[in-house]
Amino acid sequence: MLAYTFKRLLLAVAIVSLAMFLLFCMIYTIPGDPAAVALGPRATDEMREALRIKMGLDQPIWVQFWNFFTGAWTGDLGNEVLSDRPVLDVVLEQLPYTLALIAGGISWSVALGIPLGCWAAVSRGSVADRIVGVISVAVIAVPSFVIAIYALLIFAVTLRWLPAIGAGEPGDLSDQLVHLILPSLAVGLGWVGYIARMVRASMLEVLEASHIRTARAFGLPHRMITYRYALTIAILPTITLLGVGIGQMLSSAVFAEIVFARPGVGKLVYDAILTRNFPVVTGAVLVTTVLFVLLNLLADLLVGALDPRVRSSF
Amino acid sequence: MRRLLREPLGVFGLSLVVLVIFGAVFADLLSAYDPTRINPRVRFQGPSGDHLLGTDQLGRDLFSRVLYGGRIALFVALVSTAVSLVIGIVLGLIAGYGPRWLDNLMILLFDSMKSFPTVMLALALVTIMGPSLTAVMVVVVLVTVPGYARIIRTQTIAIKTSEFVTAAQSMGASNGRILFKHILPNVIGPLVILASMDIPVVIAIEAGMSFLGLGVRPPTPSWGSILNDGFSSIRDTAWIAIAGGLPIIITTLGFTFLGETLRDVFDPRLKGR
Amino acid sequence: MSEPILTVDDVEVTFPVRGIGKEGIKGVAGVSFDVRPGETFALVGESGSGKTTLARAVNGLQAISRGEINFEGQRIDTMSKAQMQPIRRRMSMMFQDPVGSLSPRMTVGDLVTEPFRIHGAEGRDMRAETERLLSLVGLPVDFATRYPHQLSGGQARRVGVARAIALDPALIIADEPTAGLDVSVQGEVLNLLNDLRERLGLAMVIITHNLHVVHHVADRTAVMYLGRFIETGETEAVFGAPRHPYTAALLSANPEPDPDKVHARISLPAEVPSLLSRPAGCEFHTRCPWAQARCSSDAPGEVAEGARRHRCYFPLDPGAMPPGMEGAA
Amino acid sequence: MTTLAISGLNVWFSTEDGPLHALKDVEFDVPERSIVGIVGESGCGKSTLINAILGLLADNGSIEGGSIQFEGAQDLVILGPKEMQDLRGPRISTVFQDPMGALNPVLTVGRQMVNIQYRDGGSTAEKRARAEEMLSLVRIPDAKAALDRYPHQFSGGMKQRIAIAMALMMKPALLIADEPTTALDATLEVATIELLKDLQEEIGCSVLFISHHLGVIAELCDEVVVMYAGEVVERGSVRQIFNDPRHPYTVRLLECDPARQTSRSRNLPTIPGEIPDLRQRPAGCVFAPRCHRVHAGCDQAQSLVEIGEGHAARCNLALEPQTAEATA
Repeated sequence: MLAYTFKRLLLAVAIVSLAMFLLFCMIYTIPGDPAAVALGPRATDEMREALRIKMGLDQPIWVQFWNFFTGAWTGDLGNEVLSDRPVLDVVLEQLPYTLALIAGGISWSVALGIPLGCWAAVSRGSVADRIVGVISVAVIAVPSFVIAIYALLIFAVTLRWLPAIGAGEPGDLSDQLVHLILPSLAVGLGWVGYIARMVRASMLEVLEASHIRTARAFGLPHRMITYRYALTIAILPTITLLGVGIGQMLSSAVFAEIVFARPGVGKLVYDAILTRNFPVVTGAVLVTTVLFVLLNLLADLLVGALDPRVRSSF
Repeated sequence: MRRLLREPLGVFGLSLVVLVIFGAVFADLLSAYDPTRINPRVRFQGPSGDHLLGTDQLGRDLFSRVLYGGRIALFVALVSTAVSLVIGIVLGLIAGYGPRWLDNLMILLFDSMKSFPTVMLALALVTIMGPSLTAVMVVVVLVTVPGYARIIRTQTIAIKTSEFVTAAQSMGASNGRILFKHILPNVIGPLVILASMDIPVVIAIEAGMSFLGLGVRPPTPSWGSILNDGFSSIRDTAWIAIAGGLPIIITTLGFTFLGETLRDVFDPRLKGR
Repeated sequence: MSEPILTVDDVEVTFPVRGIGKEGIKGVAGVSFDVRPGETFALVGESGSGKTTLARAVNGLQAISRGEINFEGQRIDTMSKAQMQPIRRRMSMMFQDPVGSLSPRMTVGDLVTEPFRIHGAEGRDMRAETERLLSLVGLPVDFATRYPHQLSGGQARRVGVARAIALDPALIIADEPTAGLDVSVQGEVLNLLNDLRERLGLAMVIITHNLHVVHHVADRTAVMYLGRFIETGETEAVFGAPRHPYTAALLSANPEPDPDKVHARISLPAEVPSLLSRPAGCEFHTRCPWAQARCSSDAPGEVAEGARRHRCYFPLDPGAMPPGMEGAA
Repeated sequence: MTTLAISGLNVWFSTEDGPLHALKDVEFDVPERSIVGIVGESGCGKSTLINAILGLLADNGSIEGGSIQFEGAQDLVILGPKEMQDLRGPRISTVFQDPMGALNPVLTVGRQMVNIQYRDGGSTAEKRARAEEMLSLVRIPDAKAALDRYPHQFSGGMKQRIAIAMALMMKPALLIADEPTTALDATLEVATIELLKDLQEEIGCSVLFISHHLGVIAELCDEVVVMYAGEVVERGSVRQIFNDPRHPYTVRLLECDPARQTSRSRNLPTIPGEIPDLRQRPAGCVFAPRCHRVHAGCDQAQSLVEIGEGHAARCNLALEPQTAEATA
């Protein structure tokens, strides 16, 4: 298990490094002088030159990359152009809102998806199974921002049941939770479908396995077979899927934050792009990437811890 | 095909898809209005006999904008999916059949590509390229290629040790023959079905980027930009948002239901992917 | 007696093991044999004995770490892929799974003519070749348009045979030719192979775990255990009076379809050791009922007795039973 | 008392290409404390028969008529799922072919063996002790430590022995063994058969043993049922079947086994032709298209003809002894 953890960790570091490299290449290919772009048309030549030196743009490319790379690993993502605050602080300030949103999305998808998938698998071929199938496919298909806008239109604008904008009063937990319901539903609804389908498919696969036939042949109770023999195995691919899904939920979170005017990393990046605040863009992209890789790593390790076959094969 | 028509869900999906394609192809015949013509006298008009879906803040006819927006969506979906498929197949075959180190390197590259959340990637890319249809397509290709390449790679690795490939090797078949005669025909079917099921994802990316103002430039109509127009005035003129969202829902549902049924009919092994 | 068509001399196959300083696993550990034209040579052993690895090495699908393989007077183990190409026309291999060894998206017609396409014999009339080959293996000509999954195990095996003989090879290596086939079909395949061997003068190497099959089809037999030949010789002689305890145990372990038969069985304790931890001395001593002190320390070399060879310090006399079991017979 | 008495059992499957008659008029008994072997080639209906007995037929399969009397008291055909579940395990247990897949990969062997005893009262410690005892009975070395290991940590032969231990732990009246040795090597196969025989005598249960390996059947079984295309074509004591077969299929099947041929021959006997499509059963004898003794009477449906004590064959020539002419 230790070797497995180490191996996964090393892989995560490699992926983040490579992602940094790709990101650097992207920044480098931005047409025009970043300093000029950052300062706008009214800046003087001296101002631009000063900023160029400050941003290290006068150095050779590999030095620039090395500075960027070492800076990124030590948490130095540069400073914001206008306020000159460290980008990391700016991003970390917004991160909790996004994390709350994603946690809300995961809660929706797990709380609804696993029971639905399980139910569909057990009552395979029935009307219930078909309905669950169609609904899960449908919620996967419709893009999250359309769900966000329609949810806003129905529940906030027309019915006025739930608040439309913002993240709620700071310090007021119940207000914050109420403000979280619609955005997290928009983030998580598609994943209810994904999880339900995945659980159903892997449940059906496991229920076909010969060890389940053995368990039936020993007359073990239906509940024990379904939940202790089958679901414990069927849940494993779901965990991996959720790990990957965090990335897509991060994407959906960007839309949810914009539609519901919530603070968060997505909103931060979007605003930064509109104001051409590039250090914030790269910084936020890097932070979310690291977050994504870390959560993926966590999912893999969880699967490793739950599955004795994975545990001993490394 | 006959089996597809026996599945009610497949028939439903197929009719939605046909409807969308029909609307896009015959947009100029179906609508009396130029989708980009600004007419300040008819701003913010609700749906009526004149304007089936109403008009937007510039007085443009929403029905004709929706139809022309379909052209953009379908164009992006078809072209970029085809490009992704070709790149994905080539990279996947190389990774799966080539030397071990190259495989490891490519997997690392695919994983890094996938570790950027889609929207973050799109945002970063648009920062570089500026908003355009090309940027949308590049994003789609970057987002989908790693997945396709991985599937092809996994399948190739599974198949390259199978007995029929070993048998071909033992007869002295060349690498090219093994790749294209023995491996490719066995991996391409599932991939094409999976790619067709990705069409809704591609449409969502195009609409999403246009919604954020990072895709198609105004005044060219796109479902995403209509949705954005509607979103700005959602409290007063809800029909604009509905007009922008409805075609997205119809198209994604249609392609998904159709793709699901096709997959079940042609390749039941892929169920649940 | 004619010159051997295939000579395998002290061949070793090593699989790398991950980890620094670890030695590789020896899948095949120093094996020598030869096969003469028109002869059927059988490799017998349980799973993990290395018989398939050895066959793959002979066919050039698996690199060898020591020894020499000569085929029709040419050394083939050092050949490049391009140099092997003409050899592949003369030596063909059949694989275990009758259906799985046929490419699923190709028709039977494409499959049986694939050898011609590979070896640039495009000038031939493919239709005529398909008909010739299918009738040679006893399949109707209209099978040419079928796909592998539409064939039964026996029919798929016949297609495999047709592919193997397409280019008039001198040697066929058949890995478990009867695996996955019903008893009533096994005979068909074996008869077909034997018939072709006689008609075309082929040499054959048959790999199998089924001793009864070996008894009927093989001229000579080699018994493998943990990657070594522990006994080799004329099939009748080996089966009639095994010299190595493992051969004896294997033969006695074979349940016979005769309810009146009284079994004098040599039972073997424990299971086959892992290749990762090869026992010292004689590799069979951990399970051998006759094992003595010497067997666990020194590895016995190969002893030749006329046309037979074995690796045992204390070879058995006919009808021998393990100590303590003598009365049972 | 008869442990299992099957009579007139018919099983149908609905398939996309029409209904499939998988088992037709299957009829045989498993007497108390005896081992009955079922022989047949692929497609003969062996697995369907097991699933029908266990009440585990696939959703598209159904039993249409017939009865499966268990211990003279219950008809398994009409038993509800709950009662059936109560029988599986304590009264009827099963060992399957694939030792690799038969055990749950994410639960320890001990956990699985304790779970099987869920019906019994008593502490987990007692159940573990019972499991340990069973494991040592099937000669698993260091049984106590084995309880805490996962299935993938055992070799194939050991896994199959663990499966046998699990099957016999509740001292069932009937053990169904579905090709339990097919996946094992020859030396392990023999050891497993001997173990099975010893345990059967010790526990005093009946065994329904399915195999395509004639040698294993001959060695282990008291009685033999020969199946072909979903029908019982012949049944009798092991000596009757092997020494005096009366159905042409049995005769040919025995001939085909290279082990039955004493003299070494390069030309092995075969049965030409293939099993018929069970969606279109021939009106007469199912074996007629491949039979070497086919004659005018074969286009009529055949019934089981009694030949002697417990010996019957589904052939209208059953009363004539089969001669060596078959080989011609």
